[in-house]
Amino acid sequence: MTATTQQQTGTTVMTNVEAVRTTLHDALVRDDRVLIMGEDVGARGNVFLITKGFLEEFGPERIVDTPLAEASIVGVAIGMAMEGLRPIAEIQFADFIYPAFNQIVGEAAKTRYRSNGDYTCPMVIRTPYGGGVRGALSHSVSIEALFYHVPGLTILAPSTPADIKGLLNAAIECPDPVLFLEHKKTYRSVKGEVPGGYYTIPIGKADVKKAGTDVTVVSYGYNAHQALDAANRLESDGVSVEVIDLRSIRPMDKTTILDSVRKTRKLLIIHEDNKFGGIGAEISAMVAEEALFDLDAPVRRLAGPDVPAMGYALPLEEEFLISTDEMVQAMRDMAKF
Amino acid sequence: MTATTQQQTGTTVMTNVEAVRTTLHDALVRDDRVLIMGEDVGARGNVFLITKGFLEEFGPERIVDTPLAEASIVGVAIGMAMEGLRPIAEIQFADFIYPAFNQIVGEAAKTRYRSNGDYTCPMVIRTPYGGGVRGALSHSVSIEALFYHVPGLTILAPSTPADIKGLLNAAIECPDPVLFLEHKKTYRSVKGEVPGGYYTIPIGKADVKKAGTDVTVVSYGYNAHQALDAANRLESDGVSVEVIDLRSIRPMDKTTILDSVRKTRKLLIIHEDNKFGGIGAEISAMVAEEALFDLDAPVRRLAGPDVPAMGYALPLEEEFLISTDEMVQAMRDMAKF
Amino acid sequence: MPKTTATRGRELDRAGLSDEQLVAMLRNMLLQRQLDNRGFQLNRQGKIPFALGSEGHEAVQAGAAMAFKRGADVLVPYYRDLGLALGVGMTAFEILSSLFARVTDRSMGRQFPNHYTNHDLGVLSISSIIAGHCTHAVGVAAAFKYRREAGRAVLCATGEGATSQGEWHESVNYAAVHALPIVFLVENNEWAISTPQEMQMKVANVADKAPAYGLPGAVCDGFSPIAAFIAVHEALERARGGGGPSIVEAKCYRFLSHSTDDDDRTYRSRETIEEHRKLDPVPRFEQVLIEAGVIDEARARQLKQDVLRETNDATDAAEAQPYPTTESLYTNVVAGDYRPWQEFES
Amino acid sequence: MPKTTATRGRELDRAGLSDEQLVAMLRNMLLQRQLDNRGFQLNRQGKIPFALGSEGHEAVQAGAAMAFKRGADVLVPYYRDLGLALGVGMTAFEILSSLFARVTDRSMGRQFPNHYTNHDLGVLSISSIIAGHCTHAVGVAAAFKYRREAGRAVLCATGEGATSQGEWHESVNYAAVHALPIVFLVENNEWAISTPQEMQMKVANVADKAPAYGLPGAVCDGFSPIAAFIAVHEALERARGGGGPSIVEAKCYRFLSHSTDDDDRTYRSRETIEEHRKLDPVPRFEQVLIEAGVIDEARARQLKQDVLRETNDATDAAEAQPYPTTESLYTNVVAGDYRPWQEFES
Ligand SMILES: Cc1ncc(C[n+]2csc(CCOP(=O)(O)OP(=O)(O)O)c2C)c(N)n1
Ligand SMILES: Cc1ncc(C[n+]2csc(CCOP(=O)(O)OP(=O)(O)O)c2C)c(N)n1
Ligand SMILES: [Mg+2]
Ligand SMILES: [Mg+2]
Repeated sequence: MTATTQQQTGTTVMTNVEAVRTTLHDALVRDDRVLIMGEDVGARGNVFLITKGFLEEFGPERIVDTPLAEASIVGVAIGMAMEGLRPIAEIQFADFIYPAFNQIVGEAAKTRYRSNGDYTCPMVIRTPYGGGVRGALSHSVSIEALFYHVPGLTILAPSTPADIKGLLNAAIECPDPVLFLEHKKTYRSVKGEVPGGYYTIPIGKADVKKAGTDVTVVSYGYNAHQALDAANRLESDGVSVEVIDLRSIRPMDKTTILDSVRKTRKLLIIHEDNKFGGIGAEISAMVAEEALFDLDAPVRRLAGPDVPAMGYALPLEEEFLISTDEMVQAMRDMAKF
Repeated sequence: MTATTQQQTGTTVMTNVEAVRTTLHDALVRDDRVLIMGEDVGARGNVFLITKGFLEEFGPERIVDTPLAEASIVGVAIGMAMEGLRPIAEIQFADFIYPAFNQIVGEAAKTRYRSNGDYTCPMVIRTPYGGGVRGALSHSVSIEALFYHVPGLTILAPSTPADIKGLLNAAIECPDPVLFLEHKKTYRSVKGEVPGGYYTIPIGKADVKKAGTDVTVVSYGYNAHQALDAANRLESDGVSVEVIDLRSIRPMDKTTILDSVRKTRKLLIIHEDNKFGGIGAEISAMVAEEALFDLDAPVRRLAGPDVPAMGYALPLEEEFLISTDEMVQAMRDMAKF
Repeated sequence: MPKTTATRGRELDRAGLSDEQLVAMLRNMLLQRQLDNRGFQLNRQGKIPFALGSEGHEAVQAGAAMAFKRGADVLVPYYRDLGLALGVGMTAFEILSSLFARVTDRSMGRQFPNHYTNHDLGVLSISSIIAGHCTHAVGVAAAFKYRREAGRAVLCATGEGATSQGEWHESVNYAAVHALPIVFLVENNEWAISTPQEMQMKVANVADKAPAYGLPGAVCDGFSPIAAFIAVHEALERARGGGGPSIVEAKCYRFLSHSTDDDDRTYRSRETIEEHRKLDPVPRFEQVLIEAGVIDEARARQLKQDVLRETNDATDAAEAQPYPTTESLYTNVVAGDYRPWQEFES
Repeated sequence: MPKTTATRGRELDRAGLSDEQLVAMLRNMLLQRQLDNRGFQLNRQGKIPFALGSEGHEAVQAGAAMAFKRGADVLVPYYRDLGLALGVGMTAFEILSSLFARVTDRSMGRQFPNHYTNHDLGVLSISSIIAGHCTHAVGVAAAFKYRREAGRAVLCATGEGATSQGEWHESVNYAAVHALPIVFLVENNEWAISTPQEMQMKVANVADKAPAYGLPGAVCDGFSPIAAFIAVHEALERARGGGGPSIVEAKCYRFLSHSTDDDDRTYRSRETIEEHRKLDPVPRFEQVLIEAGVIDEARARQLKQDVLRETNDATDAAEAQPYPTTESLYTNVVAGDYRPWQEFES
């Protein structure tokens, strides 16, 4: 974790879901331009209990239960942002962001550009994504590749509590729209130390979660944790894997990736999202443009299969997802190449 | 042009817009399950006059002027398709497809999959895209990269009248949803011979528009014509460029690209759409996976800049678009590498 | 015209329904209740990860399903429509196969439970995206009209929350402008997860939205299967006869939490639920039929045993089925073999 | 209370508007007409690739703009709102700068003409996506309420076609549920490009949609600036006073083709247009003011010369401006320097 503005007041161990919650809470306390809006964020405290108790503490003007209509959740937040507030809009599950696509891609991302800066759109859209929680076809998708092509948007997908805090703070500070992705499977399964006090992590900066010399692995979200496990397992076999957690999807960190690839000369990209046109494509293309002759092996992408989504039945979910064993195998193969 | 089912009855020279028009017309005559729906497709005959006269010939039941609401244009077409019709829905400009994103990505693309084939969704969504016609921010965008990541969708973007006819026929025959992209700038500026009679071109098959040995260029849409011009210009300089017109964006043709790259050992991808996360990324990544050691030069992408869209002012449009001169230069640089 | 059962008891406004139909409605309601219990029970036992109940919607669904013309109409349900699914011919075994995500599930274990599909019965496949299916329902109705298939109509169901969605608006408006044979049934259970109706809309009735589309709107008692039958029957008949679309709102209630993933104690009091429970449509309709002499107590007991046995059998049969194979993940993406990167003979 | 001009002529129901305000409305209308002509003329001359006119909307826009409180209210217009833009303070030079796509255009030559933005005046930046801006208008109104800024309201305009969009529905519903200070002004010109109102909705008036949201809806004569002023003024005052949102529909007409890219002869007869032309609000209002003695013929001629000169000067001044630089294409994507691939000191 690279903390920039950090007023250390000791650290606390918490889960990802707690990190989201406390960061939102502190933002509400810190800045009265901040408000939270979405379906069931009020009395229910969000379906993952992220905003539990907020309604009582901050009142219905700042914790806004909206009608069931995603385009307006994002669109109304855009108007608030254009008028100087700092709305944090929630899409209950990433799978339900499609009706808001026009507002995100057609409107929010272009507000500053189309008005040449006359208006800006400082807002955050938070949404839980990803599978491994038996969410079936429509509560499991990854959406980053549907948005990462869009100029004007920033997309963050941190995987640890400390990164969540630093990047969610950065997102709320950001003067432009940010899509903030939270991997559902990490919500309660991932725990970590979180520094006290206010800090931000620079948007666009990846984090080397483990240094290594034989293979570079670029990943994010829940996969980043698996990749780290896999890399640690391989240590004993004498295979040294460098694990990069992207954290930021747009913009992405060219320096960290190229430095690592030039050192290890091998690149494995891992993401849960479907392979064809996934963000691994851009990473690979960037490396093929900038460091082709530094590579000792073909760039490999270990990614979700090109089917619409994982099924509800356990075998379908397991087949869709990348297991840590598969990661170990891929890393070993790359190292041997 | 690779025509499969072809009953040659002589050829006719026509523009791209005429090719769309006659192919739609013949489909309406041939199959009474086919109908056309969209904004201003009736009396107005579509804003590019593609369906001019259709209302009089086929009546308002088959040429349906819809309310101004894109989600329902696509969504109603989905229902028709599920019930056995073959609707051809039009989105007036590609820039206005965003409100229908949920219906295309969340619904149409997943209909067959989520029901395990109990229901299918044989429909075509046609839309004009691309710039160079002074369409400014919101009548110029490329949208292929926002959709090409989506399993279950087919995306076609032919660039010549003969390819348009063959692929539009294939799209209408296709038992699954097809997004059919028509580059506005080619509508009247591109003319070509079109075989008579009914034929289809296989979906997923690229076309080598010009053979060459020094550099492979992969492109599509209006850019494909410019790339061909550029390649022809370079002939006299002794630079031999192979020009591949993708025609089909999803699925894409691995064989044609790899065969060519293995021969020329150099790959230049050209697209008008923004670079970061554009479809050039996947092409490059596929080649880096499958043919890395066949490459004698870094893969290069000549693509639109990563800004939201071209502006209305002429210098902004020109700056955004890739000129044929720039293509010549890039091809020459690649050949020299 | 209502006919009266000859035997003992109170006169019953049966809206032309035969004894057999009345009993079928009660049986549907009892089976819904039993299957709901089973889903939540299996979830508590850790046998299935998710269940969602129609408790409180039994009457409206049993009544509406009775108005559905099998072999002609098409049903476009939403995830809370267990009783509609059963009422048009789906079986307990299909429901359990879906709950267990077994190979006998029509979606091949892909979809969440309650995401019905049955082409043979005219039940359209639906996604989880609220109101997305309404446009499809309109498209089916448009196909009926296009092919001049008079006598067919579409029954499209949603909750009241769904009417806030833009796609609901576009659907109703399209159907109205094109005068299509469709009925929009809104099962108003007062809640959308934790969001009460008054935070969803400013009108007292969803049916109040109908005039904005130039359509008739009706409100019916969603705790009475006969009232629901009457309202939906009238609307479907109008649609089948070329009279165009309409909106039917059935006032009901959601007795359970939204799903097994929800805990409604965070947002509503036990007291209100208890108040509503007093009106529970299932025992109430049983009582109505007994009092009207359509059934006696013994027959009522028998029906309950029946649906319990049916549920048990379906549970055992479905649980005994295998999971879908891992290979099945890759099929039916599009027709034929599917790869985004195509290889050809070169 | 309407006051009467002391001089000659018919009594005028001026809705409390002063002579100065009445003349300002007429001037606005004349300037719209002049600027519209100029746009189409420049297009025919090949000097600009695109223009779109408000002809037929002059009155509603001049009247509505007069109800706007500068420095307090926010205007969220649509692309046909030349008269609203002018009426809240935008200049002919800004309009011409946009038509010519010059460096003095606030969007820096990025947007199509008629896609206004002026933060200083409270004119929100809009896109071309029909109804997309309505949700933003609601967000601005929500910000006013959030900050307890009583006395401020949002005026959000669309055509009648836009009301078919899901986002319009969601906007109006959100505003209604949250009781926000906003007025949805619908300029009903009977056409959406070639699509007539009856293929857009089944109701006779857009205002008939208001009760579906629990809101007041009003219809006004969009050919009378005073009628439009009265209706919009009342609605904005209600909103500013905490009375919540409402819908105002102004019946007007589109005299020209949709834009210079359209040819309306394909879908409507010359005769209907001629019929409507007889009611042309611009000469009509001029006549009204003359008859009421607010202005005389000489003053009317003077006003026309004024706006012609203003238009000519603005044309010359704007045309003389340079195009935006090619470098400007890359700015203001996000704050600061923007690259999707970031480079850091390593
Ligand atoms: C587009 C979309 N947004 C959000 C959700 C999450 N969600 C599932 S059910 C539900 C509430 C629906 O309420 P209502 O329409 O009243 O139906 P009910 O569950 O009460 O029967 C919500 C918000 C979803 N499935 N789809
Ligand atoms: C989402 C979207 N769909 C389609 C269009 C193309 N379009 C531009 S104006 C227009 C008609 C709008 O009609 P109306 O709302 O009545 O306004 P009017 O032009 O009549 O003033 C259409 C279809 C668009 N700009 N945006
Ligand atoms: Mg409900
Ligand atoms: Mg109009």
